[in-house]
Amino acid sequence: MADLLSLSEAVQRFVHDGDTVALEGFTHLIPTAASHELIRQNKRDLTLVRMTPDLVYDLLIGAGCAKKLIFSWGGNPGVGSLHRLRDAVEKGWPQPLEIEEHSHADLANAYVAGASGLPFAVLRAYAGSDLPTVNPMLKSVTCPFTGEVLAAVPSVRPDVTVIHAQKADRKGNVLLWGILGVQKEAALAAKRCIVTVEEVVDDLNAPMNACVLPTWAISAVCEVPGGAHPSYAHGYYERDNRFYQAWDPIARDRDSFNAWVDEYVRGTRDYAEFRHKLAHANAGEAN
Amino acid sequence: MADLLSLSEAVQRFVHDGDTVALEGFTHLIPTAASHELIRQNKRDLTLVRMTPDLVYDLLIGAGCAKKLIFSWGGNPGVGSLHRLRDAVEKGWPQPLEIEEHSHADLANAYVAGASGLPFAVLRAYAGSDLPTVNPMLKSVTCPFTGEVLAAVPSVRPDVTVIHAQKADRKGNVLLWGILGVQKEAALAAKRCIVTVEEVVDDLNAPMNACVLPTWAISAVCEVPGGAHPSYAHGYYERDNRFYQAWDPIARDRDSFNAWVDEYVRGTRDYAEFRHKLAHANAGEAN
Amino acid sequence: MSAYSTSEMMTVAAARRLKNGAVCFVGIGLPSKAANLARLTSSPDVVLIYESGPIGAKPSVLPLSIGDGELAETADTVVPTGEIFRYWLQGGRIDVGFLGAAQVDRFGNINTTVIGDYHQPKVRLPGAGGAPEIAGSAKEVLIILKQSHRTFVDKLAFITSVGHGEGGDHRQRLGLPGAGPVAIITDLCIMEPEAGSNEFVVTSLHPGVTREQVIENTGWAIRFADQVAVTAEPNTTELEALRALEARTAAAHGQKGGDE
Amino acid sequence: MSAYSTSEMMTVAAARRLKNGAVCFVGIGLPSKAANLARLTSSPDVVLIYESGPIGAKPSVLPLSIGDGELAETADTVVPTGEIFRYWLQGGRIDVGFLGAAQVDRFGNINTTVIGDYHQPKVRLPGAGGAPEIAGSAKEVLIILKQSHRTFVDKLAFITSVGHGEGGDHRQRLGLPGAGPVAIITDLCIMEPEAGSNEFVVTSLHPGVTREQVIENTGWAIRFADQVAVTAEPNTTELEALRALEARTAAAHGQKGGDE
Repeated sequence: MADLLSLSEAVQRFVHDGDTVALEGFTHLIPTAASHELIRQNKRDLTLVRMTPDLVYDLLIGAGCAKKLIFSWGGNPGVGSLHRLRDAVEKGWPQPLEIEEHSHADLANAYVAGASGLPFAVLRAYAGSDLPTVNPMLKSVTCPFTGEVLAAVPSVRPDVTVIHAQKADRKGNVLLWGILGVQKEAALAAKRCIVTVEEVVDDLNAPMNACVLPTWAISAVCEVPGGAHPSYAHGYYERDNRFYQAWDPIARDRDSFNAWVDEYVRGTRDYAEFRHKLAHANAGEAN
Repeated sequence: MADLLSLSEAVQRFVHDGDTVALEGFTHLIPTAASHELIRQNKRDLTLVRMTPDLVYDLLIGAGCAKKLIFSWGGNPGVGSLHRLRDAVEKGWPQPLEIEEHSHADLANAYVAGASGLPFAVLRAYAGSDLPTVNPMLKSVTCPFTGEVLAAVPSVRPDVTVIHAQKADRKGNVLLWGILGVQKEAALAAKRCIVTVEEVVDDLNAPMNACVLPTWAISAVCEVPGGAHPSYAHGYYERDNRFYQAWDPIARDRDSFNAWVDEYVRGTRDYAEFRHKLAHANAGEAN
Repeated sequence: MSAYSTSEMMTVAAARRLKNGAVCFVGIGLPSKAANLARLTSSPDVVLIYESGPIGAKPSVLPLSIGDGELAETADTVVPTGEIFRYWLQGGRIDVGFLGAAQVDRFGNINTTVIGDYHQPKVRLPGAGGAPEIAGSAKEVLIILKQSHRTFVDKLAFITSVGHGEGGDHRQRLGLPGAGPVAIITDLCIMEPEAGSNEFVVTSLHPGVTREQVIENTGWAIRFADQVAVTAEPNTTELEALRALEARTAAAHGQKGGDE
Repeated sequence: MSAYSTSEMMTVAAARRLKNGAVCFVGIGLPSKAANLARLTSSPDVVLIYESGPIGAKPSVLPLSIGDGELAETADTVVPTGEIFRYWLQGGRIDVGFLGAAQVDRFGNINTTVIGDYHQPKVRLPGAGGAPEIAGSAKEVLIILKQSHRTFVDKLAFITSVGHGEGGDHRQRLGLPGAGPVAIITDLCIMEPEAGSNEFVVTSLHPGVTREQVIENTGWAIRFADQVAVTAEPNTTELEALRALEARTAAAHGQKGGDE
């Protein structure tokens, strides 16, 4: 059974320095609030897994929480580069970042294999690509029936997965809908799983075949309204496209990044206070 | 794009003698009407694939349509044996039936692999079981990362899959809900796919993450109300438990089976006439 | 205590083994009946998973098939059958696999495939179904079946689903993740694996059952634990819940369910 | 015909390559813009699949991300990302994979990973995303990108997604199921693989573009087909549909979308 906890307590209890952590959410329902809390609690030496590092990992990398990144597409979608990711890879700032690079199909399959309790996934991939020359974890297997050679990739089995969802009920059962990404697989592949949700309700009213994670399959549920900003939560709020654009100049420069994190993340007690401060700043800017 | 056809025309066009055919539906939405039509058209030498042969394959086997059966559990659920299946296996009547036997987990994975365009599936299975001693298609692979030995099974890739669903729209998009079994995977694993549906509607009104098969992924949609009897169609009609019990004495004896098939299947023009005749017989019995 | 049948004793004794909150992968028939009785009595939060796809099913009557509509309607969610086996069973999330059997041997291995030679069968049974992987991957396994010379056999014609294999640490040597069968519950007694050998020995006799009855109805030289308990009789709550469940089932389906 | 930009010409030319009814796996940016233009003009029944999960998306404005909410709302269904790659792409159900690129070579191989040495990068690009398997498994591939010396290079620093590999039948020898790239559409011209060598040669010049311009903006010794056509100018329907789409997008998002 999942405990209904504050995000602060959940991160304290379930994320440890050195853990392999997956914050998943494919464009939709990105668990940004959790990345802020990891920074506030100064978690170190994390191996970060995520198909699309996005702003959520640009933050963690720039704040010095990560020692390794496992990923498949690292950009600011619709805007350009992730400057903190590039600075870490190209210049080793604030510390060297080991990278292990896959394709989307590979990592999606690797999460499926992780959720399935398998040590590896089999897929048709990488023939003719240079990726296997720089990632020794991309191997092959031969079909014992046809002799075909297929790609074999290690499954993803994080110590902790964090996802954001729309709703939980009071027992801790979780419902998400819309773009589902690899969240369910990431949750089930992990040893421990924290789910932040927009709201806790009496009854999920889920369609019969909806994507529901039962309470006993997760560790903690935390009510964090707006916790997926600047991505979106279908049925709750839209993607804040302007924030993605605003991130570019903030993250481009080390000092402006540090100042932003000090002010908005380390300088706030929790995500509610962060949202308040950000709204205030945006209102001030609009004046 | 799927064609909206009569079931008779769809079977004529898409099922050929000697084909590997999967009629899927796990307890729910079993495509019985299609099996009747296969018998009416006297299809021969079929390799039948299905996790639970059930009454639908007891019929086809007894009627002499099958040369081989690939399956994982062959009983009359809640009642007992499938007598036509047993008679074919134990006594070779009406003709010898080659069997290839798997477990549910194996066949479910094999459909998933088939839908995924892979030649085989990997799963944790069969250690300590005698099944691999009688089924040479159960092999193993070694994980290139951990050295673990896992089961490898051939994917299922039927020439034709037939499933039954609740609804299609006029373009041929299909919606099913409730117990989903392996229908979607069976449909996508096949070269050709026929879907019988309870009704054709203007708008599916499907929830966002519902199980929908787009029209371009299937070959034909056939409106066959009641086509899953004696199994059920969630939202339309319940399982006819009494028919499952009534099947036992019918199928137990070769002559009574032949008489029943001659009367109710070969002796009817289509499934609508079959339903009419069956209802009539039941009403007569009740008098 | 009111009178009760040996079949009721078996179901009640099996239901008691399911801890509240346990995630249970349920076979149809006797396992489903016992698991639902547990849910309606001592273990309201037991989570029932059926291989057809329902997770957290709470049926008011016993299902006749493994995929009855009421399982879907009362579940927390219904997933594809492939997912049940892949993410939930193989993923290591099942606490208890609850199985029936046609035949069992002294190490809890199960035959549901064939009697006689596989290729020249005397009796062709339904086959494996979900049992081999439930037996392999559930954290522990409970087996429930009526005891007789024909069902408790010295040597299985066919091992469909492995229990403790050849006994001892054979199961671990096979690399199987789960602990294997931890109890066989019959209409006569409860058997549990002996430490070390993992051979099933009688640890509890149902009230009124003699050792001789058990010996007569077992196809191998059954042994008894040093301490053999007497199973507590079904109490009123258990019996009433079981009978009400069967009555509801009969009213809904025209048959009792769960005894096949 | 009204005046149009080279960028509009590129988008229109790309849109025309999508046959009505084709099932198209769409990358974000230029491919998404061209695919949606096709859907709004010549090919109303083109099926758009985005790697985030929507199947049959019909957005009224261009998505800024690969998983915008409108894609889900207008789709026939939305499936998990793993399923998109497994059942739909790898399953062989995609007619056209529509890709952008940071760099491309004469055989239609694509680099989206790195400029300079992988371990000491000059520029670190976003990486593979869905492209390698789209390039491998779609029945055919269209590539759209602006032409320049920096983007059409003689030798890629890194092959992220394979086109025709080293040319000739190399792709088949690699065991790849799809036909690979069948056209590169740029703001200057259309290139198609030459029979036999599978080297991309110019088969159509956009109106007003000279051979010299193409040569100057290509990092390899680009060749021209024996017959080089002139691309038909964007017609009014195409231009109006494109401009209306971009206007709707700007109004909705505060940015145009599709040019990054």
